[in-house]
Amino acid sequence: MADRVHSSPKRGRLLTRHGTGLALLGLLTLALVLLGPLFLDRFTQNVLTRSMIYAMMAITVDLLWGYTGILTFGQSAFFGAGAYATALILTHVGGGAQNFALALVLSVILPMALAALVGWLSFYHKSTPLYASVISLVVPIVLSQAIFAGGSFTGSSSGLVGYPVMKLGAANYFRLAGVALILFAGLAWIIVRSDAGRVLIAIRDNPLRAAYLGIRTQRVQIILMTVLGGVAGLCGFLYANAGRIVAPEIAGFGFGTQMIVWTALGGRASIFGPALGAIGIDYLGAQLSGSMPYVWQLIIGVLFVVMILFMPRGLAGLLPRRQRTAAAPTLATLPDRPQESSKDALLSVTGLRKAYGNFVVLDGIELEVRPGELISVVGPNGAGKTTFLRCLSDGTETIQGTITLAGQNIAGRPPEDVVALGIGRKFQVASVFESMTVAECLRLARATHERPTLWNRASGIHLPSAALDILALTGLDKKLAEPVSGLSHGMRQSLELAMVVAMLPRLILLDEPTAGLTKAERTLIGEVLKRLTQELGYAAILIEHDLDFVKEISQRIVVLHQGRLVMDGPVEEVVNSELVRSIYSGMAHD
Amino acid sequence: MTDDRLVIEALTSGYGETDILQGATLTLRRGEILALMGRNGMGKTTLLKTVMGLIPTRGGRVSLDGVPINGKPPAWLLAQGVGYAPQELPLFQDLSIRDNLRLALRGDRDLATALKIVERNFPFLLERLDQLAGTLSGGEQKMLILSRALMTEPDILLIDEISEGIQPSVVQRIETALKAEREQRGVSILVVEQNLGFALGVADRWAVMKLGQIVDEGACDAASRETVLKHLSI
Amino acid sequence: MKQMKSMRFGLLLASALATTPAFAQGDATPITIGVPVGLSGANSVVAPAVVQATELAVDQINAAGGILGRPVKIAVADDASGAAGAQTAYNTLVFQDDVDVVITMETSAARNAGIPIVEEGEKPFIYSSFYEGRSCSPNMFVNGWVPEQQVPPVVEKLLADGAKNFFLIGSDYAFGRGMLEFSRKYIEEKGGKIVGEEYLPMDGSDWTAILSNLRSAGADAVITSTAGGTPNVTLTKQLRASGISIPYANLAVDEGTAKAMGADAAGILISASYLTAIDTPENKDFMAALQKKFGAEMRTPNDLSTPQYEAVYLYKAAVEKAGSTKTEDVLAALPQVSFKGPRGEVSMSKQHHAPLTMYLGEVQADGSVKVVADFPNVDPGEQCPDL
Amino acid sequence: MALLLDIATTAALLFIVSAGLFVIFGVLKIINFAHAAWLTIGAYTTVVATKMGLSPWLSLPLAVLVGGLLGAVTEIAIVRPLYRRSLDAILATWGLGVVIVQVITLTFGRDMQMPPALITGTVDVLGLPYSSYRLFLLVAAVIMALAFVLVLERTRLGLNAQAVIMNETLARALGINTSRVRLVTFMLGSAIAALAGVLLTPLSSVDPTMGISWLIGAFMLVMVSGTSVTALALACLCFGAAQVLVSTWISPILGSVTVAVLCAVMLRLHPKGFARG
Repeated sequence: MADRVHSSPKRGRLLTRHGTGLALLGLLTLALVLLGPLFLDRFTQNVLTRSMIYAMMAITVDLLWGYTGILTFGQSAFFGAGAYATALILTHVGGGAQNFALALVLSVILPMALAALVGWLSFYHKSTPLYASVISLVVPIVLSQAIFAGGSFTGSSSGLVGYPVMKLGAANYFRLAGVALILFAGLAWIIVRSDAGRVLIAIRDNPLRAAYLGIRTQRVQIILMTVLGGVAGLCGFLYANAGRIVAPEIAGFGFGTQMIVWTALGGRASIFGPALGAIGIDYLGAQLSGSMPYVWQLIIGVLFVVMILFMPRGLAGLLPRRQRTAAAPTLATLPDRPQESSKDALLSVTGLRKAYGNFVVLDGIELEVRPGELISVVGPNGAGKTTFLRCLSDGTETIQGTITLAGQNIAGRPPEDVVALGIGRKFQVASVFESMTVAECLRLARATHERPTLWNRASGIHLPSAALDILALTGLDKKLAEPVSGLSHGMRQSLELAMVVAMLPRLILLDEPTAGLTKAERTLIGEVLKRLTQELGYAAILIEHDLDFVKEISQRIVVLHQGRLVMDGPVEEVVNSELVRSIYSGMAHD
Repeated sequence: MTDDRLVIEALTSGYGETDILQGATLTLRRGEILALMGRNGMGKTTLLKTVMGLIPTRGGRVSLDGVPINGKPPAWLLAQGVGYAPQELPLFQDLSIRDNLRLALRGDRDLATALKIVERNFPFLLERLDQLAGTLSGGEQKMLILSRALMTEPDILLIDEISEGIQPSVVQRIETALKAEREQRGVSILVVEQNLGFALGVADRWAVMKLGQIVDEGACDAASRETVLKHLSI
Repeated sequence: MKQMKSMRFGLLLASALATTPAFAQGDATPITIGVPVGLSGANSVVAPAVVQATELAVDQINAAGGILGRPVKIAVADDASGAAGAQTAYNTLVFQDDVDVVITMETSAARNAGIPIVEEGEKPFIYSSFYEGRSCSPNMFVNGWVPEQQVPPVVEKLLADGAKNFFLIGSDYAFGRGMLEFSRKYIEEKGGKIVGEEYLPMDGSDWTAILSNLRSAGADAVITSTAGGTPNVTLTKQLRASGISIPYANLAVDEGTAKAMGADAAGILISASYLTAIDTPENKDFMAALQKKFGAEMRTPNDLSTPQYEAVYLYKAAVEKAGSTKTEDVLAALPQVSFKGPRGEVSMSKQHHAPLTMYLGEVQADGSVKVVADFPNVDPGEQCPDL
Repeated sequence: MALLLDIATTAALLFIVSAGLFVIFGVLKIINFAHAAWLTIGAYTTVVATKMGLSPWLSLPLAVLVGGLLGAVTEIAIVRPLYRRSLDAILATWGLGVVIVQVITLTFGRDMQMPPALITGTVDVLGLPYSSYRLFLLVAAVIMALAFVLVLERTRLGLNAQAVIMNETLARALGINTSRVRLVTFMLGSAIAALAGVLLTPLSSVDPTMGISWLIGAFMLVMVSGTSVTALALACLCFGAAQVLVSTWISPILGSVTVAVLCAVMLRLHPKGFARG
């Protein structure tokens, strides 16, 4: 099953022309940061040191919220945990190189552990983004309460002060914060543009499709939150050393929301926007808020509401969005490896019953599917066809009866696990990633086979020949670098089908793949399906209304009517049966 | 004044990127029952929804007694005497029959008067007003849906697959009710149907829809069953 | 960065030059006093009074010829009543405005955030707020009270009135806990008994469970030490509404809040180093001068703003004694000088802290505070033995 | 006995504070982060009313009026464009809350205001003196809950709101003006929140940020209750009891985070909370 690619495809060079420009910009900034203390006064150095630490926090919020769609108010908690871990060690254990090392390690590990816990709480199958947001509110509140209750150990409301810090001096803290910011921003910039970065955006844009591509969305979210918790903790370590104080407010929800403001105003999903937003607002605030704090906060509040309403992309949205001119990746063919045509059932469904309360959707369904079979499911509206496909592909649906796929009972397995067993599902309404290009969508479909790299983009995509056929026949192979949002309905349907095929599933579930397609497109999809099943030994279950189409491509037809499987047999037999005629002309009744 | 009441011309609409209706043209005349048939996914329900203003029109026009009604909200159409019995999730399952009926009353109409109309066709509903709609059997639910549409005494009635999944005796009652409404009040009725027997039994004319367009229409007579079946069949 | 400075809208309040006499001809560059204070956030209620007190002192000093013949001016910056805001405010004052001294009343978190910056910038710092004690820095002097000074008067009074079983209620923060910890030790030392000690988070406003515990604990006196403002008011309101009528000492209420609470505050015992009702010529002059300068805008002086007023004078005395504004000289002179102000004679002579005269007051039905007793020269105890 | 009264009145208080948020979340499916600001606005209505010499009781209807009007403006200007961007709706309403707090501060100052209480003193409950105002709150909460049920079940508005909650498409198909239902719901939620603000004044001080401390508890309670009034009442009772018990027997500090933490864990383990189905 695992088609590990032996000859690794050519990796795209990281630094394209536009990348080179940015690298130069990065070097320039680096020089500015290193030389800054020579011409900046102490005030500016001190304020900017903190602003730059804040900017890193804003980038973590951007990665979570802007790129992955997790609106979090709780990054402050991890920042606070890191800062307090540092201050507590240095206060109660003392200074010395060893203790600084210990503080550094703990300031990363503790927030990561906390973040992992928060991640576990926030992300589970069918958890909602709203729920994750609310949890992210609770975390800083509980943490700051704990700090308050810590008495003289944590310094309570007064915070901790007077502990030994790394004696670097203001100028070097400025340089350290600057270098850290540039490194982190650069790293974040590379990652969000890498293949792995596409996974984050996939989760933000269409978590369901991502899960049905086998991407373990919750796991990715938890890992991301954990890693960024560690980064936040590291920022806390820097802060505790540079600022020489920790206070409960840095772990609080107010600070967490401030980061959202920086990110929103600077421009979510742009890395540099939030960083500049944080520096700009914190630095301007230092200049302005001293004398008119309420007016300053009022201005920020109004600006924030206006931005959310009218400029969701923030100030970064004012810049013209550069059309991604990445060269189209090359497509490579995976060797066809016909599935062994075993006599054993690939899928077997026994006694399936699905009800919502008193409303029974499916009842008493028995079905076996063998490799190489293409089964069409027909039946009038409301017969339960789509529900049937959902039950086959999501083991967490509450059902009665058993569904086994490749010998494994799928009960309790979320879609990504069922996908791992060899199911590919194509939705009724084409489900693709709107903000991506055709090539990016295809590469995501291969994510479970070729682990997406964090550092760059693969320049080639390995696809099975059937997927390539679909692309070639529809002309999608000429549009690899084009954004999905510009594709026609038929093209999207074909793209989704190609994505599903690219996953090399053993059983493909298709929900009305031809709805709204032209005659030519239908024929094309029919050809592909025939080839997949008859030549390559895939199995497929197809929901279809167009009986002419069904007749052309199926070997077997299953008729669902009012939640029951009323017929299962060879095409000719079923099509010509009185039962089907009567169901379709409305004469059949229980 | 012509007898054309609801005129649909080259209507296009759909969801997302997809045009489900692709230039459908159809006319509902005064006092007639017109059966619109076609297989699943061909755009029949979308046609009704578009006319009712539940889906925005993308092209073509709809007019009521010569007045264009494109883009009018459902509330406006209901006020003009257009009644609608939807197919998908047509009832508030967790509300009582009474509340389900009340929700369809607009403005100054009171429930008592409306219930008299319900009583004419389906008196059993009046005895069970406090029962939750979700606890009714499939056929009873259909009768409730129809009662709700008839209750406001519409001049034009759009009905979506009312016969779906119910037993013949209930189909018969519905047929009787629709015919009675037409006889007594001269209502024009458009029924979207997959049940050939019911459709041809109740209607004066039929039309067949395929891939978002009306492909054939005719008067209901002895020959129409074969003609329509040919369009629908396999 | 000169440009930055001129762009800043910082509140640089030049002193009222109209009334200024001719300053000595030598060095006429102004001495700048930095006042980082909570214009926003929790302290914003009391901050205006603190700023007024500073302005009054500076006006008076300038009218009398300044310090060492140099005029005095104030730079105020908002610390947002917290650590992050204080960092900004102190950075601005110390490094951008290059003030000669920082004199202010702030939250403990803000003070702690400021100390490293004051030390880094090598400025003298007078903290004019009462606080929970034991904050030490070579650069910092304190002229407000600490628990060792505030608690004994109320506890002595309650014990004298026959109370044996004490219940302590506080907000969960450094001051609340610090005050009640000392109270507990002190009461037990004096033979009283603690029957309960409960804390609610600073932003908590529902005291129901604590009050029920208080009721069932069989206490015959209650001592509270909440955060100022909201928690204090909610606690008092809910305590009164629940019908609890045992003697009630409040370590955190100021006169203004007591007055605003009206009848609910009646009978509350308070202990302070300053009360408006102090009957001395210095206090009367102080009140009159405030009234004259600010008129209807005048904020009632309190136990936080009056020490601020005196702190400016203590700084003046130290500079004059040292003969310069150089930090090391001023820091050496500060413990040796004293000033007789509204609170009486104050000198920060004890480990950077000040022995003070403490007053026991009782809130009257009309919200005014009557001075019941005074305790002269109460020692702050061992605050910073290393200094 | 005191414990039971504490639990009942705490639950009542939680219910009163969450009710406005609940109405908005139940129908509109958005979390109104400006909720704390509505509470504050209600309390300041009392301040203004009593300063004008009106009885504090009059501030109850006044707050409903002010809350309703501001709610209408908010719905039209800020919330309406964001129904399809629910996370952005959170942010926009939160920003609005910040703006309102600053405007109140600039208008009234940071100082605490202390309007006269509605009811003072205690009454004896089975020999135990108990705060009359807390008992009054209990009555107020019960009245509020009954009014909810009555409005939902007996009035056309309530029926329309239920229809929108259950099946918005059908509601529209039946000619219900769903955007008006949303508007009225938001107004109602804001009005109830402002009313709750008035009811809070005798227990707390009135200052610009007074609402914040009630916010998180209210969020969590509404999250676990979904769209059912009964569920909300039940949640307030359960978590109110937990809060009182933890506060009384363990620590009031733990008690203060009890509601939030228990709700969060409950939602993790049983995502539907107290809502049925």
